[in-house]
Amino acid sequence: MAKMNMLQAINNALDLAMAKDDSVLCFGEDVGHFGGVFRATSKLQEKYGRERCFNTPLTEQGIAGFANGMAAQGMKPVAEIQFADYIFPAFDQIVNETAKFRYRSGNEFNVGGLVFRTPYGGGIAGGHYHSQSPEAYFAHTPGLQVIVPRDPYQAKGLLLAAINSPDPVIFFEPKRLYRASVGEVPEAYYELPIGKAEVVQEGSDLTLLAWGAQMEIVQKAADMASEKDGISCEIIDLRSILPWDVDTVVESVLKTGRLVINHEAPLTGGFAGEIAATIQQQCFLHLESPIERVCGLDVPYPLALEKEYIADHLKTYEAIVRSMNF
Amino acid sequence: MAKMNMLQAINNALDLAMAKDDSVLCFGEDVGHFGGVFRATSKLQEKYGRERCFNTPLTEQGIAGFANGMAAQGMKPVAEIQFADYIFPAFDQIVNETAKFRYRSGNEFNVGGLVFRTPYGGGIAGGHYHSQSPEAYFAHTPGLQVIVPRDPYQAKGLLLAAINSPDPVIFFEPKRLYRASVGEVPEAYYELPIGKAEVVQEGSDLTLLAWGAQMEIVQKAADMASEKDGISCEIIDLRSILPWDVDTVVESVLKTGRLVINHEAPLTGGFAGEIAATIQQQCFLHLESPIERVCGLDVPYPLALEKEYIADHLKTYEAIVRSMNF
Amino acid sequence: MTNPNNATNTTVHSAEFISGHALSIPTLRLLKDDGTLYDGAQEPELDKATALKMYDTMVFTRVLDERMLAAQRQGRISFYMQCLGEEAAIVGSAAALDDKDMIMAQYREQGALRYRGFSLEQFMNQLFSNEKDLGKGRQMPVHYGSKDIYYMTVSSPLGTQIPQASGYAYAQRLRGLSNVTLCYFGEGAASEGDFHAGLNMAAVHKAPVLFFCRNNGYAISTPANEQFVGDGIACRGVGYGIKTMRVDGADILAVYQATKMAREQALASNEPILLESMAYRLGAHSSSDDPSGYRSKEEEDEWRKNDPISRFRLWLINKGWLDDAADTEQTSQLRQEILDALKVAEKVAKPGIEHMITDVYAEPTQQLQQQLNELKAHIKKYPDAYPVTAGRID
Amino acid sequence: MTNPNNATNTTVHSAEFISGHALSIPTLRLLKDDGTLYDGAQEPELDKATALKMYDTMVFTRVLDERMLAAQRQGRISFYMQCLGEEAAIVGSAAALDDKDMIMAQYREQGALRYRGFSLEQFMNQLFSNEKDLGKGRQMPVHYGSKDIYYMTVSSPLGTQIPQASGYAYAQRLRGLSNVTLCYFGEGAASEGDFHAGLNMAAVHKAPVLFFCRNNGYAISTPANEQFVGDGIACRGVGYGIKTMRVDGADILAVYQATKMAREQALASNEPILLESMAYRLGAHSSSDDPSGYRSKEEEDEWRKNDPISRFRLWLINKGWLDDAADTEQTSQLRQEILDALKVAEKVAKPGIEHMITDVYAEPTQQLQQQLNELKAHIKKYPDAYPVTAGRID
Ligand SMILES: Cc1ncc(C[n+]2csc(CCOP(=O)(O)OP(=O)(O)O)c2C)c(N)n1
Ligand SMILES: Cc1ncc(C[n+]2csc(CCOP(=O)(O)OP(=O)(O)O)c2C)c(N)n1
Ligand SMILES: [Mg+2]
Ligand SMILES: [Mg+2]
Repeated sequence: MAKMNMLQAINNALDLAMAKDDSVLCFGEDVGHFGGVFRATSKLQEKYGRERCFNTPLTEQGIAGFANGMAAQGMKPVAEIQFADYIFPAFDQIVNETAKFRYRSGNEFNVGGLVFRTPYGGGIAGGHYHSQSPEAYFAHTPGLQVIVPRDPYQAKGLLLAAINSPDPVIFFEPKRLYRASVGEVPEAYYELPIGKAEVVQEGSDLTLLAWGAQMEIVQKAADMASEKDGISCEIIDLRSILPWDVDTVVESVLKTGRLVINHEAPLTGGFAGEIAATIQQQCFLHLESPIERVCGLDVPYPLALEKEYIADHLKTYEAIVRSMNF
Repeated sequence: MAKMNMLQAINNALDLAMAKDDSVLCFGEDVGHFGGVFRATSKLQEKYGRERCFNTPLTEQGIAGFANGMAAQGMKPVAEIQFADYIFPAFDQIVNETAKFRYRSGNEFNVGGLVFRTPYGGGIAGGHYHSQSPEAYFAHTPGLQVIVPRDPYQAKGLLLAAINSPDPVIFFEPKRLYRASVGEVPEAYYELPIGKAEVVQEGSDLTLLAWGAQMEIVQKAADMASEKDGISCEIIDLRSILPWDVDTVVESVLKTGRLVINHEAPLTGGFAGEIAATIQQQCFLHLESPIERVCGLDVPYPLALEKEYIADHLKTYEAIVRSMNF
Repeated sequence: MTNPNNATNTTVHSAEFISGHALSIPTLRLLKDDGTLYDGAQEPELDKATALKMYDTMVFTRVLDERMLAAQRQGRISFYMQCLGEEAAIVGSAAALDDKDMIMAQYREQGALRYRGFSLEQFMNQLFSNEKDLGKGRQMPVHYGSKDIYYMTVSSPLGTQIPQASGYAYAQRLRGLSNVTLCYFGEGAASEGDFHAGLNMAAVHKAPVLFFCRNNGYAISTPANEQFVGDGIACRGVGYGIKTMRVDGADILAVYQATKMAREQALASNEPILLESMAYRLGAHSSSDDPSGYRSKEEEDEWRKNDPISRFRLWLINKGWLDDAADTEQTSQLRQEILDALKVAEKVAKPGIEHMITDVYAEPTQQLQQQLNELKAHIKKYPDAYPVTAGRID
Repeated sequence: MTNPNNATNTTVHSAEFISGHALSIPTLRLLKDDGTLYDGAQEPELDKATALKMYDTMVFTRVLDERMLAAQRQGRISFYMQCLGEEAAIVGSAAALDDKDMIMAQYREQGALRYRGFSLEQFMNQLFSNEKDLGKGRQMPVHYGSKDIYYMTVSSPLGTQIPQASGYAYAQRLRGLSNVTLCYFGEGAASEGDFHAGLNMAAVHKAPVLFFCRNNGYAISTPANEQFVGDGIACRGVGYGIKTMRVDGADILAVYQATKMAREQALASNEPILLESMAYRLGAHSSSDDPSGYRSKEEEDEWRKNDPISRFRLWLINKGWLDDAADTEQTSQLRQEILDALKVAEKVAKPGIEHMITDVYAEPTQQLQQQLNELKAHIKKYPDAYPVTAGRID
């Protein structure tokens, strides 16, 4: 075990994957010598050479297309999109190509092994072009796996699983936690399961669901509800947005009868909608109150009013209380 | 009044808009002399000249970028994306630019007047690149208006409203109905309201919600339920996906206590999730059964198995019965 | 002063524009219309067997196209796209490759598939989306692909294969393979952002890819002069620092020669090459299109004279490699074979319902499995509504 | 034979590549380092008032950059980007325009704003995202914009303004305006697909837009030679059939001259022009960047000698238009003004909570109004948690 922040855990995962398998490559804007604007690929070029870790020209659609071709050849490209806000020029390559590669060819070709890593989320005074949480756009796309880790341990294990997955993965990294989240991480290779949620705190009154950087926030809200009102929250980290672990959530809600979902992205069309729709259907007779969604407002991510915009612990706490008092 | 099919109604709307206002322009791939691959812009170049109706080079991101710039200058560009499946190269221009133009500039600049028209949906043996229904991708994007008409009358009135809207619009045209849907359409200029759903059939037992080409299908299912089981469905055409008319749906569900939503796009992350999440919250104590979603499967739109894939009237009928018998 | 801007470092002191047409690129042509070589033209090295295989492949393409367009008109298949007028461009370039060079096509390159050995049955199974289709009946007709013959499955979105080809070729180089990737695309598709991204990345990262632009004058109804203003597509090569050649796409010897040279150069120095084929899309864009609305019969007739097959045929006859009568006989035999194969393929069952969910992921997810189960139960309840699959559900 | 492929129609009979560097583009430079003109160089027409305004604007940019980078270091603003080394490129081009020509910038072009009359207060309000910011505090520092002075609000996603500029200019032409659009972007941004789309569309549709590429050697840490292989960005002009000029971006007279000519040409014949400015990004990419990790101090020092301001300053002094002492005095006064303005702006309140939802649409939707109401109620309940807005809710 070693103490690592999330960037170090990611860097460590990439390092292990590249050491283990020659076909793993890392590239993206400023990813090479510089190690990426957040330094997630630090020292990898030094260690594995310019052909396996390199800068690309400034073109996200090119990066994604290049990665698709490389993966189709059998390589395992780990492509970085500098900010999730800049993944949209690559949207066609990801949604029409990456996601459909295996299906459209009848399994003649596939791009398993391909991972897009990209920092997402707000809370860093980034305004609407350095703060977006676009996971829902990808979650509507069969063929992709979408993952969001919450801490260094999760980031390393899930990233290694992503690189080893036979299916392409979008790996969203909560940049607010890059340096802020520090924890014990095994130094050796390990994987955590894709498609499995994790119950991070058991509870009996209400299920509280989130992912990524919001896990901290819902934990804080749960603590507040516990201290102030004696409410016992069961907290679930969804971890995989696609495919998502319906069973774990259903099981919890069957027990608690209440569900509050929190995410950073705007409410309308966000992934909380999918979860709420599924859960109301599967747990209809067990729900004691409406499923609550605590999300970003339906506006582009603001700057000066960021604090007001965020789905913070107070808003979450209020939703918990509302749900309990329904 | 004149009998028109949907293409004629759209062509007529464009013609009226261009005649009325010099700043309205139509362009896109093959839109000029040829009149578009579906002939929606037929004769417009002849009538209004090559500068107001023209072919563009084959680049959706270029078309969208060009349209953004033009609209920012004060023009009203009506840009055609040849198939909705090919809108993704323009995703960045639409989601990061069009949608945020007014907000990010504090209203110094805006792209109101901009309309993206694009044929969407399946049922035409088009496989996964000529059949997609991508409305949910855009519905998660504050700043856009998203509209889907169900017949020629609606198409004309909503398209004219879109061109006249102070906000940018994505206008999805159900290509399966282009020639198949025929109806009486007023020859003069008229607009239908954006953001308002329409109750197309009153009923008391269950609310049935859809949009675009699926309206036919849910009508058929409702007829079947009425004939076979005496079930009275209230049918709503959502028409605007963003912003959507929560009040009309809530009002209906408060009355019927049951809701079945149908859309063509895959289930997971589709817009039915948003609707179900909102309605379970607002109508919690009035729901007599879980909200049902009848949607495409979570796979790329297939070809040989298209019939099996589609959210057809039989699947919808089954959901109605399931909901009633819950 | 160093020059970090990565550009020419000469200075002038009076302002002048570089013309937008400063570079004018000639077209390589070896064969005259009468099947003889131009003065000074050198014949590429080509043995008889290869030359005849090239010829047979062109003829196969031509006859298949005729037959299948007719089948589309009869409502037997839903859609079709011909190669008419561009057969030499496709077959000549495919023939210049190694069997393990990857081919990434747009959609109009059936000749390359055939040259690689895609069987008549394989063509038919794809066109009829039956259960024997390698693509499992999931894509529209002409979206062929086969791993065995290194032919990437065609995807409709235009231009997407261009940066993919760069990535594929980069991977080939890293693996130490002596293979290139050949990437076909139209002059229309070259307007997509992916073209720019793909060529630039290949140049910067030294990927041995041959970018083969089929400039055939039209993108559906849009003529080339509404697609771009520059000197064709070839002149863009210099914008990426990529070696470039323009070639008469109706002259199979020229295409073969240019592609051979390009392949050697690409492998020798790990670099991409841009080739532009100048030919004419003689047929409609697709079976859904009618060109009479956007171009004249005179224009078409003019170009019909420029037939790539007859030009090569004359060369083969001149060489004494082809017998006129035997060839005619062989072609009519081929027609019959195609008809027979068509009749077989159209009777083959459609893919089973389980293939609704296979290949979305390597293994179907639990949700997909559940969606399939529900679908099966539904079909069993309404078998008449789903005749293609109803009888075959366990 | 007609040529529908829209390209040169000459034929050759022997295969040869066009080199990827077949076109070599020189750089226009008029001013020597000592502020005198090169032999044969012609001075652009420039009156004293304009020349001094240009100079003042460069100095303003330089001093503002110094001061605001320091303010960022002190934690007073969150982010900043300097123009260091490229002041002549920006001010020289902006000065060559008409006041109503639209400017679409990348982010490093504060000189153009200033030249158009953006006030010190306006700069400060944006940098502090306060309630007087024209952008209502919604974007990060340096994302300026103002309708009044025809300066499109900056947007972070790179390259998106390029096809937008083409569309804007097309609209200008249709309206019969005698105005062009000037579009700035970096050599890094020129790798985006939007660059390709924007230039090609402008050429095809005859939009009077000046594409002004700032080739400053770096895109964050990525040097130009890992960004492209061709001869800079200028050589791409020929790929689109666009007239092109390359200019020394540290020579304000050359930039002014080139831009003036480009503007005239664009309006005279309704066509886009490509300009490439060769200069060096002397500072860090942004306040978040430290270039010492990716380039040497020697390289920087070498380029520091090539200072655009001092070159122009010497020319002005040679002309007798600038007084050394008065200028120094004026600059130190400017420093004080900036500091004063900064102190004012940082005390101005943030935008009110209602601006959370304004401008998403022309009118807030019912849903947004409801979200705002709930938010206000929430803030009232927890005023301590939202100090910026809590005290100001009705
Ligand atoms: C991204 C995208 N946009 C639009 C289309 C529709 N489309 C199919 S083929 C075609 C024209 C292609 O022309 P070109 O590249 O010149 O190839 P050609 O058909 O002439 O061989 C168009 C517009 C598409 N398939 N993909
Ligand atoms: C689409 C997109 N991708 C990535 C970024 C992140 N980014 C901001 S500036 C920059 C470098 C730009 O370099 P260049 O265009 O050369 O301009 P310069 O900074 O040198 O003026 C990058 C990669 C972005 N803003 N937008
Ligand atoms: Mg073409
Ligand atoms: Mg730069």
